[in-house]
Amino acid sequence: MTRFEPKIIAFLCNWCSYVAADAAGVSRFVQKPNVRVIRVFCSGMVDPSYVIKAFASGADGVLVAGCHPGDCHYLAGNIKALRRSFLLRKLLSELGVEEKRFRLEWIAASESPLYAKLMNEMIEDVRNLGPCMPSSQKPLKGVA
Amino acid sequence: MKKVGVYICHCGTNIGGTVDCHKIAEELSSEIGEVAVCRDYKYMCSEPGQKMIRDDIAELGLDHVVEASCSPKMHEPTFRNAVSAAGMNPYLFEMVNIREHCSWVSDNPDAATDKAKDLIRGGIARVTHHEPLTGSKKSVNPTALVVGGGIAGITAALKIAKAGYQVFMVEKEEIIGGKMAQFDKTFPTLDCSGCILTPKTSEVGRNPHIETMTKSEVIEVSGFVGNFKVRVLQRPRYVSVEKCTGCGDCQQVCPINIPSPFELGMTTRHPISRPFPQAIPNTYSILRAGMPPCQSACPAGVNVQGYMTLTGVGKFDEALSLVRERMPFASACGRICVRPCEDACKRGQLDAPTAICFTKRFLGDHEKETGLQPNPPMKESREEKVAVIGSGPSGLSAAYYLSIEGYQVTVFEKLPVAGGMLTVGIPAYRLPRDVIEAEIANIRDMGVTIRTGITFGKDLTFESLEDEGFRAVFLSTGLHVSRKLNLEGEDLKGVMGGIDLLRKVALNEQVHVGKSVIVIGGGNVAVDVARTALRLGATKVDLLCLEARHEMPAWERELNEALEEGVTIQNSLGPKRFIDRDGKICAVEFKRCTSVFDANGNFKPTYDENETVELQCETVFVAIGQSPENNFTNSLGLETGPGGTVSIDTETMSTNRPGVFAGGDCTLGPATFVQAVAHGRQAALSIDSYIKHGGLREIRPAERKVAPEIGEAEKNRARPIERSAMPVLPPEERKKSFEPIELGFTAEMAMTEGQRCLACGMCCQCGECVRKCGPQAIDLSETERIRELEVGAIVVATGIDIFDAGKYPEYGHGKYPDVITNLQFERLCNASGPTGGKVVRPSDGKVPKSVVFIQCVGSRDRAKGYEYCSKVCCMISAKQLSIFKHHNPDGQAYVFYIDNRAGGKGYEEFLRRAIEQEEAQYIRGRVAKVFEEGGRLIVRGENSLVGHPVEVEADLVVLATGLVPQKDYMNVGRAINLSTDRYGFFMELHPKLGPVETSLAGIYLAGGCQGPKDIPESVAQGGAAAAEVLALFSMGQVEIDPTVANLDERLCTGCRTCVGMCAYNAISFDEQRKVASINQALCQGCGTCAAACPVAAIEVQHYTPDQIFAQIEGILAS
Amino acid sequence: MRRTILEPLRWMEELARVMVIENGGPPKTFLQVMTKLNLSRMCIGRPVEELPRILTILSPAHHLVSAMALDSLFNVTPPPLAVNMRDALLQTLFFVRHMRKLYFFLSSHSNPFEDFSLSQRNIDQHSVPRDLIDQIMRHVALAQEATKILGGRADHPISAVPGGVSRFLKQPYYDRLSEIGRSCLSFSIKLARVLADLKPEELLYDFDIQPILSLTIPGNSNEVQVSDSSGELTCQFPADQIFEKIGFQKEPWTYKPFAFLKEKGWNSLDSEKVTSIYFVGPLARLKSQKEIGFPLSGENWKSFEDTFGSTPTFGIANAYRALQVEIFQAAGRMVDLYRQESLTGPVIRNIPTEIKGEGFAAIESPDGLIAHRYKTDSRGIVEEIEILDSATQNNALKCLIAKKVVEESADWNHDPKLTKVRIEEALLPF
Amino acid sequence: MPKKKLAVYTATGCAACENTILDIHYDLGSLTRSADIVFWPYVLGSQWDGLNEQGPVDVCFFAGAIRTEADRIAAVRLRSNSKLMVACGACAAFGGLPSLTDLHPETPENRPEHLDEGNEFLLPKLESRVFALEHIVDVDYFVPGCPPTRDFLWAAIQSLVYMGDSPTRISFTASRLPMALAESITSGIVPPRGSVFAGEKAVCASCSRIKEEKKFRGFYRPYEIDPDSGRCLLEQGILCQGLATREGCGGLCTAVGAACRGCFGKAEAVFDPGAKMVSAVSSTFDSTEASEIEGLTKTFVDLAGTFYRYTLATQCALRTPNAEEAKHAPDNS
Repeated sequence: MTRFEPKIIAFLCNWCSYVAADAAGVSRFVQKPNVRVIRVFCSGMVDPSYVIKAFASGADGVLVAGCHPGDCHYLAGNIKALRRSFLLRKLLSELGVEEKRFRLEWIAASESPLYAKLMNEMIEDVRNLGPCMPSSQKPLKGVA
Repeated sequence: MKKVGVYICHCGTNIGGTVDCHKIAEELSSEIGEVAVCRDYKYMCSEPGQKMIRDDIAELGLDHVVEASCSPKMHEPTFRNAVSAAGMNPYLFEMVNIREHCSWVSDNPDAATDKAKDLIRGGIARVTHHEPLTGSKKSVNPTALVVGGGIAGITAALKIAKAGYQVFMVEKEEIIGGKMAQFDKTFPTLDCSGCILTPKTSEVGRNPHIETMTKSEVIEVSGFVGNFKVRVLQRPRYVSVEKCTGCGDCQQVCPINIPSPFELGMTTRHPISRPFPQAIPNTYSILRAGMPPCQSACPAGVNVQGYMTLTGVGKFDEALSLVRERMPFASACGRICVRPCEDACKRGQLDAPTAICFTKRFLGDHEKETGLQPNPPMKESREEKVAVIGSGPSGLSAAYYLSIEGYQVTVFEKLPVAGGMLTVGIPAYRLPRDVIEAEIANIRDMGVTIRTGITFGKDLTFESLEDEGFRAVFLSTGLHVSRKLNLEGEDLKGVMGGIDLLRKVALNEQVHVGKSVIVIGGGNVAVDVARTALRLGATKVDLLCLEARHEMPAWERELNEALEEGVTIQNSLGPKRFIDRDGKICAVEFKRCTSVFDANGNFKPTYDENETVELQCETVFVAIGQSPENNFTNSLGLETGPGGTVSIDTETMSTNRPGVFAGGDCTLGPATFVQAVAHGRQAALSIDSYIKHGGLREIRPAERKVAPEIGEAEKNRARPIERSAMPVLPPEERKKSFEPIELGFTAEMAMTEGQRCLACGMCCQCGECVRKCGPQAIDLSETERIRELEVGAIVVATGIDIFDAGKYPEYGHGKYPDVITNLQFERLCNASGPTGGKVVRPSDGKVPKSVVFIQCVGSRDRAKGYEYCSKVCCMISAKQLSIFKHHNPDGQAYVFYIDNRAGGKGYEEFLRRAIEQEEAQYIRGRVAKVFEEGGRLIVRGENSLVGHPVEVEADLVVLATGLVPQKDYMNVGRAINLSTDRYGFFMELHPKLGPVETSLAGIYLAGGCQGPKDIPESVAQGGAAAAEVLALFSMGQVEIDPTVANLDERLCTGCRTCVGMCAYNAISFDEQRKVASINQALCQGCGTCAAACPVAAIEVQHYTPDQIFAQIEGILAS
Repeated sequence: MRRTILEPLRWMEELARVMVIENGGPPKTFLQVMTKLNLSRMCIGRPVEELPRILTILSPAHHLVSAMALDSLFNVTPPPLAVNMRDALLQTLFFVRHMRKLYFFLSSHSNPFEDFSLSQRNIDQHSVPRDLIDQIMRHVALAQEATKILGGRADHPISAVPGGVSRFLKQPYYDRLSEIGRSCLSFSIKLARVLADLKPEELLYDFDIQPILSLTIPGNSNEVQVSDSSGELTCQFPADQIFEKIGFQKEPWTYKPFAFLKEKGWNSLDSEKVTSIYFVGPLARLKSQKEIGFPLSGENWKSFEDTFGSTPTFGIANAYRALQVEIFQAAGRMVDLYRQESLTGPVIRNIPTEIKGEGFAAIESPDGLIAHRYKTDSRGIVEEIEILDSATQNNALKCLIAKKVVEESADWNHDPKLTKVRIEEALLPF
Repeated sequence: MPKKKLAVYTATGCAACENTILDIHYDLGSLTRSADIVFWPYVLGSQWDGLNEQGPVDVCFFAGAIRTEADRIAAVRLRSNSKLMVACGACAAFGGLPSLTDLHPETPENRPEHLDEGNEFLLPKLESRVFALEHIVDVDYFVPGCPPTRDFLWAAIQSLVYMGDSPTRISFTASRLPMALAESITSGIVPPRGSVFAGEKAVCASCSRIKEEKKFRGFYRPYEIDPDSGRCLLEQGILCQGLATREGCGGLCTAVGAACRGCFGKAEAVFDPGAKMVSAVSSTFDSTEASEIEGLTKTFVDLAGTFYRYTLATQCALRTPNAEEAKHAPDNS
């Protein structure tokens, strides 16, 4: 039996996290090949619809990464992402997407080791959860 | 179907070594219908690679291009240009990163190939949704704003102005020049800082293209590159730059001395002064911190600091005339005022407030002695007549100021004497009759007619006054009816209103007061009544009130005096009934009052009816408050408020009847004397304005108030003088008669009180300089104003601050006068500095033999939160020890350092010279402590090269304080929308490739606000910023990036969710059409609004949901 | 074995059909309800305050009973204005509901949609005045307008909230309401006169049915009364015990359970004498009522008595007559409640301060007694929900009626359509 | 012009949609001046075999969700007999309230136990989940709402049945309708397939409450406060879905002081109403502290049941059935 290989979509902020991901590449920090990066201008640009779309299209995990609070290239876009993350996570969990499948992280341009580490960590977390199939008729958690 | 060209780069083996590019290319061209051509190539970014794309676009007619190679951060512009060259819109291109995110981080070629294929599939899916985009163009306003007038700002401003463009320079301080103006010499050439700076500053002053705004701050920037709108707050200089000749006469007469900020507190200056003779603008200006708390606490707004200061230097007449500007009754006020000024006095936070009130009384007494009446100058006489009804404090004040304005004023008084409550409400032992009479005589002398014994409403009406030609009426009839308890027996013989007793006594009417007296009430009137009763022969006076002792409204001072005189006070009792014997009062029964106020603080007494007390008495005075004469106010036809008071507009004192103004107690209910005076003066101004301009309200911006808490600077200014005590009559003496109790200050006492003033407002606006100034250049009534500028580019050069050495208490700065900072040392060396250029010890003026320099104070210290190197301190210390050695060839310099950083042209050589030629001892190691022993300073540290502790005796210790962001960097950052690093230095666009640009187009940085810098670097950055500005101006137009938010008005519902999202104020709400509106020129494309929009009416072009969704689907399609 | 299916049935709000199985012997008749909403799964996990807006899909009256259950769950008493507004809405719902049934009934013999010829439907042709149907139609529309004013929406009202109602009425609405009220009242008087002439018993196929219990909450009491067919009270219990007293029998041929009185035990519907089943609704109320509050319906009551005896016997025509009586009562109450004084007050709602965790309410809705009971967690999230609707309670009766019609139409399989019409007409007033 | 033939049917749901059609009929005096209702079981008791005799139906208004096999058969049958199929009401258009059952924590039972023995009674089986009409058959038009407002239902009738030959016009409707639909009503052009008979903006556009910039410090359950009458409910802390819900009702619920629950479905350009509501509401939290934001988040209950109250079956991207699921009728074993 082949091991379950989760697919993770990572929305990375153009100014910090994407740079960190590039730098992780330059530094050859080996990562498991499960993450697919989508570049966005700002973590505040990531509409919760994108996250839901990713899960609905078969992603097993979604990561949104942006600049550390206070360092946002657009002053406070990341704070908006932070505000959304809690309510979004709540909605996702009500719809059967476990909390660990959606993460919001702050990764500065200089934190490429952290980027590689977080990616590998999240891949393992999601692998342990198994495939994400919210639209199938499996039992849901309590909704409240 | 769309035709997509896909190009996969091997990047040599960088990609090709891990990812099977060829296989992907083959698979994709067969799997995806839209893929018209899919090629892989060794180096796509090379010219043959780019040509391949260009040829395919031309030959195959591709609609879109996907390039899979390195990070778009690297080569996106390259490929965009390539497709552009072939005539394709560059936004129809998409770049997929399969190197940094894929080949370089994968160790499994199969997995990497799969991942790369997914990513490319995502790119293909996305690109088919791409639209061609072009940016819009906006013209640039070729006017620049330079914020900060230091050397960086000066350089930028001069360069831009030289190119012929208008420049506004905004400087927070009174002069331009910044920190460089404070330096003595510059390293490594040792040329005089002033000598190279002042030509530059005067060039700024002369240049017709530069407009300098000193004492100004940018408070808001809106708009976008090429089209900014800037609001600048200009604080008053008080001295006209145009008129001032710089003669310096003004500072001769200024009574105030404060530590000079420019000299870092090493000498003092007058508030009116200039930092140094060559300063630009080369005129004087006044340092004023704002309205001091004493003045802002005074309802009448008397310039307390002004007359205290003048009294302190013995200018009593000038002081008195300053009082009279807002308070006609100096003498009376000095006796009976409630003194809110003293409560607010900051000296009270140190020891005791200055005795403001007694000082004022002294001024009044002084006037009486000398016979001079320093009233404000009378204006030209006018014909208009004004009537004042009631001769109380507010009525007389109104008459006083109206008379000064030149009006013909008649005061009508119902009682046989003038003065209102001053005369008939306040016992003579507090306010002697002759004092009031003198003040009233003064008013009479000014031409005011006072007619007593005339009752308004009976002898006079509004109509009759109008008929007599009075243009305006000021109504200030006060409250003269004693409030009643409404209990049975209140009309018995022997029961009397408290205020009635006071009036009768004042008018010398016959009053019978028994031996035992009960006074009901807990206010000041009750206390006055009790004490008057004592003086009229009562032997036992009981004062009973509802309130507990601490709740009593009477002043503590008065209560204590009453107690001293023998009045007994019984609290928490309310009258239940009056008991009579033969129709005459004999006793009062009281019940226990359990609480006076309800939970909301409203007067709502509750009683315990069971607990009663009966008190025998012969006479009872009810002093529970006053009210206006009911029928009177009702009959006037004026609007009235609670308690029958006349309703007025509190700013203009006008009533609902045109031309009729009212003030004082009849509008306020029982209030204070000083409030009444304030009302009177305000009414006079309003009546003046009413007669001259038909009653338009004048808008006067209130002066900024000084912070109410005492600060370090103020504490340092305090002279160690105790508050003088007021000499008083002993209790047993005073209860016998109505002789005044307080005896008054002597001139010495008043002067010392004046000197106790902390000068919180800095300039006290006493007006001495105004009188002295020949060209009439000084205007103390100047106020802050806001100017709006329209500029195309902004250079932010707000500079740098010096680390506060007080954060290292172990070094003793502030504790030992001979521990100074290196900037203070600069002033010591400077010929125009406090010592005239002699390097001497601040403590005793002796020439120091041994000077110790301590490096890295506030730099490279993680523990204090300043991890960075301030870059200049090593060189400064080397320079300063060289100067020191030049002045004192026998002296010895020591330097405790961590590393010597001398990276700069000629720097290392200079440092070497300091060590070798000047024989400075460089000791590597941190200093642990500086302390005093036997009159000398000891610097204890460690020589880390030898590993031993070391102690050095020093005559002078110089701390090489680091450079830190300006204290107000947050305000500046917020006003201009700049982001900062964790210290507070403004962030540049790119630390290497964009050192003077910011993330906001059209806003540039120069100098220390971006990070610690020395002069050459600041100048270079100023020039660089100027070059950026000039490049922008010469373009004439700016292209707005097309990747901005776009609103579909058809879908927008006007819910306003997006409006608050935008950090750039690019979204506004169109009230007419009830939809949002996006200014694309301001939009930075962050997409927060698009994500938040609940109906998805906003899209960021090139990052639309369609495109992202397609990419997600493409990536996850396998 | 022969199965005959009569479907779909007219006027049934749930999809239903009649299946007759003949397997030798007398035909067996089943009234099948063919779907289920599964309300409890819809509601569990919802915030409890949302239930009035969800459960209104059962019928508008369930919105009101749900809001009342919330009043009890949140332990809050609505202000008089709110009580009156809810009552006004309820009375209007009575009017609309009953009128619509009369409209269906009367127009089933002509054409409800003017131009569509019914000639192809083989039923008795009776003459019902055309303008009468038009007027019923117009008054239903008027009353619907009133429900929209009072309830916020016409069919799924939203205005009742825990502790009161959600808004004050605006001034113009008061005038409009009293206009509507007066119009409805005068029409209901006219309708009574016309119907008396028409004699419903002559328009339809009427029959008696075996004695059956009826369940009501009379007046403003909080007691459930069970009366026998002669109107005698057989037992009585507090309303909030209703879920303990009533059981639900599920049968494999229908999705709808049968309500019965637990203490008497479930008898099969086949058995000759069914003792534990009961019915609710206008006729049940009329039977348990000794007096009619409103004089005009009292007059009507008199003619009712004259025709059918003091305690109305169970019959289809009587059920229609009961609708008519209640239309009167409702119209009278509407006029009463639509006055501005009744619908104004200082507050519209009292804000709850606690969550008791359990809420119950029962009211007489147009179709009969309905009751709700909820249990929630401490945050007011629904954990358990019990609903007694009139369709479940009348389910057994309806089955018996269907059975009776089939049995009595000896020739039913010659003309199953006629049988179907008879069944439809007989089920409509319940 | 020959009279159009009309069919009306309700699967699993309630009678409110049909009552709305009846209400239009009452309001107008008669519904059928230029059309014959040839099939309407609820009012006419129409027989299924009668449907075939009638020949093809021009427009079928189908209400109710697909919950049982019988519903599915009815949908398929009506589709094949009708030229135009209109999903009428939230149940048919989006699954409606019945689809909420699919949000329940329990595993859904396919058949209640007590029914197992009842095979001889041909009781239709329950589907594996609740479907909207479009999952089962092609749908030409949608009239959303629970129940649809009579204005928009009437607009659909005018547009599809009367084809510009309407006996009366409700001007309100025409003004709120998107241009394409308004034109089709007045000129008799068939509106584009897939059109939704409702507005194109969100409820906020027609809600009369005053809206200001949003900043949330706290949220209330609707029973916890008595909101000010003129101000936006959401701004007063009551979760209202009018933000992301298609307009057309005219702000019916918000006018009464009740928050919108989205019975008209998502606004046109929205991908998933829950995601958009989450985004719009949380973006305006007045806090930058993670712990505070988390605290605010805790004041929300039952997001899924609120945001997808009427639309779980079609608009919740994570819960919509795939084509496979919808294709298969329930197991007959």
